[in-house]
Amino acid sequence: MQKLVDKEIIAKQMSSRIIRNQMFKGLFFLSTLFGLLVLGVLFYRIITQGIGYIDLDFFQNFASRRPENAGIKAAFIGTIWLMVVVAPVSLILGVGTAIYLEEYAKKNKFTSFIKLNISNLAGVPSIVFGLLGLTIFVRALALERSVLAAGLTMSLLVLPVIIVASQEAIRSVPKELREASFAMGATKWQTVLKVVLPAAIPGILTGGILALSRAIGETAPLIVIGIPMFVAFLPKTIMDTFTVLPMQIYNWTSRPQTEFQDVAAAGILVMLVLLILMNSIAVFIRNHFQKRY
Amino acid sequence: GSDTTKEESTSGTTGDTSAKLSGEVIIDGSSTVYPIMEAVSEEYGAVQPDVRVSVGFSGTGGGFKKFIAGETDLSNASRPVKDEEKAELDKNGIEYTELPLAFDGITVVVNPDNDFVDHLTVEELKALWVDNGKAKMWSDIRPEWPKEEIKFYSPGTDSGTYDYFNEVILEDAPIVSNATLSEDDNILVQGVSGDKNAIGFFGYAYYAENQDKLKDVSIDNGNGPVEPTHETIGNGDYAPLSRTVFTYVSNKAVAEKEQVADYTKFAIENAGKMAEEVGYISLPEEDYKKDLEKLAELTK
Amino acid sequence: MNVTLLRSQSEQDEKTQMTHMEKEFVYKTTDLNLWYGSTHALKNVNLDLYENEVTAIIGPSGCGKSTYIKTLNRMIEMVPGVKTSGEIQYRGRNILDKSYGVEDLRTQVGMVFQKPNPFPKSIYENIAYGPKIHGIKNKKVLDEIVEKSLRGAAIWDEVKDRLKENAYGLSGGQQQRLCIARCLAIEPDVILMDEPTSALDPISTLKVEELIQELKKDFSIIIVTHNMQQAARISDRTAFFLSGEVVEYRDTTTIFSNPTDKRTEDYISGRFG
Amino acid sequence: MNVTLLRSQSEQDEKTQMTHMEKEFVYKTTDLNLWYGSTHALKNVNLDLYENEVTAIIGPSGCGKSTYIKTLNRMIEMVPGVKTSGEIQYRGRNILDKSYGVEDLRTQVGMVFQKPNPFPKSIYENIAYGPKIHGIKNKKVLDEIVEKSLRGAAIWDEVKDRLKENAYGLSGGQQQRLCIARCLAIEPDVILMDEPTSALDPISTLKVEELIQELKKDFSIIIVTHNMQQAARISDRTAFFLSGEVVEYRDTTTIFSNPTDKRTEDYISGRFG
Amino acid sequence: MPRGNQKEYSVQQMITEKRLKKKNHFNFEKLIPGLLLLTAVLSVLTTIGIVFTLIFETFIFFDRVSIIEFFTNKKWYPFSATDASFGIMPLVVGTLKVTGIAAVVAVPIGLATAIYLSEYASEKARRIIKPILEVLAGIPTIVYGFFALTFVTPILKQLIPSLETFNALSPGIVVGIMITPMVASLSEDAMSSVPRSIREGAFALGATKLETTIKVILPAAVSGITASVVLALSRAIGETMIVSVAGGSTPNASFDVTSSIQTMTAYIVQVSTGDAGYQTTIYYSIYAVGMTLFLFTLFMNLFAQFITRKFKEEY
Ligand SMILES: Nc1ncnc2c1ncn2[C@@H]1O[C@H](COP(=O)(O)OP(=O)(O)OP(=O)(O)O)[C@@H](O)[C@H]1O
Ligand SMILES: Nc1ncnc2c1ncn2[C@@H]1O[C@H](COP(=O)(O)OP(=O)(O)OP(=O)(O)O)[C@@H](O)[C@H]1O
Ligand SMILES: [Mg+2]
Ligand SMILES: [Mg+2]
Ligand SMILES: O=P([O-])([O-])[O-]
Repeated sequence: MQKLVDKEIIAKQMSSRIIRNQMFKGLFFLSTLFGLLVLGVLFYRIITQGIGYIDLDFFQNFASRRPENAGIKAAFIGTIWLMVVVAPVSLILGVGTAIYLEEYAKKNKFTSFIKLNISNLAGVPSIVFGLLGLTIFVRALALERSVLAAGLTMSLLVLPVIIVASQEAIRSVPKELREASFAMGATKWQTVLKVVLPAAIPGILTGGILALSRAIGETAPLIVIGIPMFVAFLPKTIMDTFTVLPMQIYNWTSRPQTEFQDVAAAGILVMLVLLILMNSIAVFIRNHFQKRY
Repeated sequence: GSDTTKEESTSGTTGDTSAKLSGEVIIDGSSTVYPIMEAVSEEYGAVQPDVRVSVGFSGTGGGFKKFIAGETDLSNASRPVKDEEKAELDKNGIEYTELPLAFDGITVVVNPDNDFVDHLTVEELKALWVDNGKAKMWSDIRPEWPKEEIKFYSPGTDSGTYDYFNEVILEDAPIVSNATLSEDDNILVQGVSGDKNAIGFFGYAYYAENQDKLKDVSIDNGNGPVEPTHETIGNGDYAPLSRTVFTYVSNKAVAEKEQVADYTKFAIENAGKMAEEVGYISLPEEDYKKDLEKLAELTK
Repeated sequence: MNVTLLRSQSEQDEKTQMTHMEKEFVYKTTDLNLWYGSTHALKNVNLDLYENEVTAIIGPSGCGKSTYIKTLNRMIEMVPGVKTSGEIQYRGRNILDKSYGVEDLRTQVGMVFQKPNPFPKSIYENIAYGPKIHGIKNKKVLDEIVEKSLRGAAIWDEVKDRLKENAYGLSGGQQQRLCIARCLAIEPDVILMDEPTSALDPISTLKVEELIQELKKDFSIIIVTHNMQQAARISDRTAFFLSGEVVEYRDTTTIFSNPTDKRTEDYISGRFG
Repeated sequence: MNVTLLRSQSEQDEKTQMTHMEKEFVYKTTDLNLWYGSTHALKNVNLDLYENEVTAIIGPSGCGKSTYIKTLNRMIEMVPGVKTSGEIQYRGRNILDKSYGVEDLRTQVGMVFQKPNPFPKSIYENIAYGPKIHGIKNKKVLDEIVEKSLRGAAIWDEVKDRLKENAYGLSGGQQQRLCIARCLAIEPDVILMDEPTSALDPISTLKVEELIQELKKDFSIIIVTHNMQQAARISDRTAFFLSGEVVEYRDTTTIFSNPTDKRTEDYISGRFG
Repeated sequence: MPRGNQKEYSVQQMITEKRLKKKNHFNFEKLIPGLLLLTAVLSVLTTIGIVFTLIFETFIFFDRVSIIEFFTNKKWYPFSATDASFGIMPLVVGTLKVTGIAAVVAVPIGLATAIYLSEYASEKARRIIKPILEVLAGIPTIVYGFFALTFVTPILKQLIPSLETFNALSPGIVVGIMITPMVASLSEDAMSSVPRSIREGAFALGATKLETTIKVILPAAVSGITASVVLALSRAIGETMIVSVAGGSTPNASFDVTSSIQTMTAYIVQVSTGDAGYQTTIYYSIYAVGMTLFLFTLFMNLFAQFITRKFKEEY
């Protein structure tokens, strides 16, 4: 057989190819480090600036004109209230939609329209959701600046995230499990409820937590809705006024006293810890409950 | 934090707090007035813990919009109510009372590295800030100043602060079109302190807290340059940029809601002290007395 | 050539039918055709399956074995765009009739799949799943059913102390017997098996084969297999499929020792496939 | 029992070696052990593979066939947690030595996988990929290589008019031959094949088998297969693996007609697997 | 039934009984698909809600300001009582500048990170690094805003003395940092889902990891990667707080990145926090700008969809 490939040349070039591979590996690694580095710098700055204000009082006090008395009680509890509305609303709607699309929907124009629509919603700027919330929930439905109004707005905002994550989770439940259930004479809904959902729960929860952490970090839509800054009480029902962490932080950063910048850093720190906590839970769920089929 | 401050400040309250009140007090409006009202509300919480006070941040006009709609009990304003707003209020049958709370001096500042500007006349201010369709050089204002482009930083055109500046300096002429406008005065502080050719203006408190990063400019209103200080703002020497900030209270709310009446009374009694604490200048005692009398009329 | 084949086959059918006079049919398939979109996957299949027997279906990859067995419990409906014609009578009623409730059918006809597919639940819950969805809630009855089914699938001794553990902790062979047990829990009439041992090691395979022999006393079993030796070992009757057609259908000893059709012979002797 | 086996096997080896005196070894495997974590997947494997022959590796599922063949081009390294001991000499150098560059090794030793795995590129680009990464840029040379490789894999006539089309448009059998062609393009010395026909229909299988016979003139071929008939049809020499051990290794005719080991006989006659 | 074994009960019998009982009951299950469809339709309603919210006010706006002026006038200066001009161009340019810079930061770094994680890193490293990077995506944007203004801008000023305090560069870079994890994470998913067998095919030919990645994996994952980039960029377009804080508020249509800008989103925030009187032209203008923003991201997303469909991986 006549040879077209010169093995000697190949051998000669081999070492330079391997070196190039190593160089790029280093480059890729540095890029990965860059993100971690930025995160590190951000944390360092915030911690050094804000740690001095973190104590028990910080969590027990309402906002104050005096930096040393300022606390995040209202904002922190308000954020929890917001989650209490956003989590069930967005999960029910999101998972319901995902189940419909993955298990029930026929492959037709309408279904693909819904899908297209969802991925478009995922890209709509949060501030536009703010305008929607202001017009529909705050004004038209007269929910005012309540936990409910803000919660519904945020739910719609994060809905696409949950839908997509849930679809992914539902889709990754092997077909074999569904077949096994159907082969036992189970109906579709029984199969979905008893087999598919339990198996998809880790993925759904992970998506849900990530969506929730987006919801509690958003400021712009709440500014547009116009929720108040100073609230010296805790909401008792979802119809009450409230404030949330990012709003409180935003307010502190705009105060003239430089000490408030540090208070803001303390608030940011609390917020970040909360976020990391939520992300860790998501990662934990992902790593430990994800079933291997 | 410490708790001692709370106890000492509650001493300023009056006798009828014996009744335990509850319900809501909804306040919105000027971001300038916000720190005063926040402080008042904070103190009030110690006296009447069951009254639920919320203070918003929507700006003077934004506050009036909600006030007109009857959504709020008190509306903070860093300028007097405008005629159009009055008309709307009348149309909706909302009667209100204007209560002056404190003085604020709009302070004109430049970068500390700027060694040539020490005072400006009102005319020069106008020449600086009114748009003439061109980029402006310092030398356009006074020929001996350097030929470098000026950078402008101003509160948002919808803010009470801007409105007031507009009223006394711009007189409705458009502001220079390349001005950086921000609702967040700290962003303006950052802007001026980071830019050698910057000039800006905002509430006195922001200057007072950032004196190391900014240089204030004395204003000559015909009687020689006056530097904005606690005294000159309080006694009116710092003209024309010293102004009064207000809150507007709904008469109906005062009459019908005991907690609103009580809160308003508390606010007037404590406004001066609180204003000083957050960087404003209190009004003369008699002004607060007048406020209290007006209020007493309403609750009769 | 097809025609002759069909004739000779039906003659043969008559003969086998005679020798098995005492046995009833569970399934009678008449002129079954099936299309995946435009792929004609089953062509004029006529096949009658007997009660309390093991019927093996063999044939090379892609010949339609899985397709046929999936039609028997209408699992095939899950594939979009499938069309059928002809009739499949199960115990005298045409299951391809839309009025036949699939859930009803599948309560009678269990299925075991190629890859073990336990639910990601405990061993107990895996078995109890079927009875539960069919409304049996009584804890004591469920306990009994679980034990009986696991015993029936010859896996009770291995798992009785770990019923609450996740089924994925079991080995592949155990998982497959668990799946068989799961299927037994609703006491079906027929059990369909699609290459139930192809993912298992030789020892597990042996166990499952023994189990199948055991089960045919109580159930009618239809098994698809790639492995001719397996068909020879465990089945009473064998159908050889090729390109969607039934080439030959006979009792197992005859078909392996003395195939009528040239293609069957070629396949069995390993000349292709 | 194991000891006797090993002895008899090595005696046998000597014999076969004599009859093939003129042939050289491509691979000499000495005392190869391999662990996946704690799973001992290959146990003391000693196996010498000959040049310009087809060596078949057979055995039941999980016996370590794939593991062994993947060690021959160190593809096994992609599995995390793999440990090896022993030696594999390829053309006299130990490839398990870290200093042996894998890229070098794989330039010499091509591989064809169980499932056809063309790149999602055009047919042309699939073939040209190997030469390109090895530095051959000349368009004319590449064209020549592509044609030669496709001809070599007996697929040129079927694809010559659609070289720019995506490889995924081909049928499974064509894809597999394309993968063989891709492998030929870098003119390897050895070609490893892991069940290359198990995903193919009978006709495609036949084509690939013919092709393998053709290729052994120029290449040394090592093929893993599940299908004993296939091993018998196409290989010169066969190794039978069981639970990670080489039970018997002999020339193909002998092993199928006259196996020495009881287990080989059982497997070949279909008593298990 | 001809079953030999003796038993005290028959499961089939029980099942049949339960079944008969159930038949007499109202069948709740029939409602399920409808209910689920309802939730699915809600997302459509949301879009309709957005469009309606925006469209009415936008119409009123265009009643006062001609649509031609809106798109052709090169000056955005709404606050003048006497001489307002509403040309969206400067806001669009501001948005594009920030998005462009963000892309320059996020696409290479994000892709390189994705490549490292999917092709080079060990499973363990990937499991640790990926969630940490996701924290980066979850940080409230207001925090990033001040990071840009008080950390990145001063550093950049040292490098570029002519840089203004408010500029496009700093928020652009920080928006880029914010969306990097999104690009990295989604691209990593796309690359990881390229089957192992295809990678093996390349390695078996003696390709290095780099060659396999660049010539096989990237092309195979191109649609997923493009979609991730487009999605991340539409996030950048919609980003609000970072640009509000660090970008300034002077709309200008020049492509100079060192000077102060205003983006569409920043304008909406500026007006929302201000007190644009109800029913003033300025008030309606935020809806017109919001509509433009919505259409912008809509087209981006449609484009992403198109790309994904067009280059749908087939393996
Ligand atoms: N979902 C499907 N869509 C289209 N064609 C299909 C589908 N499933 C199977 N086919 C085709 O139908 C024919 C029969 O497939 P089937 O799965 O029944 O074969 P099989 O005999 O079970 O093969 P194997 O032994 O590989 O499981 C094949 O040609 C196959 O390609
Ligand atoms: N990645 C892995 N991790 C752990 N164990 C493995 C891994 N791959 C294979 N094994 C185990 O190693 C043994 C040999 O596997 P191998 O894939 O080599 O078998 P095989 O003979 O090729 O089987 P088949 O015919 O099914 O392909 C099996 O017991 C298998 O379970
Ligand atoms: Mg099959
Ligand atoms: Mg294998
Ligand atoms: O918030 P303002 O006081 O500037 O209206």
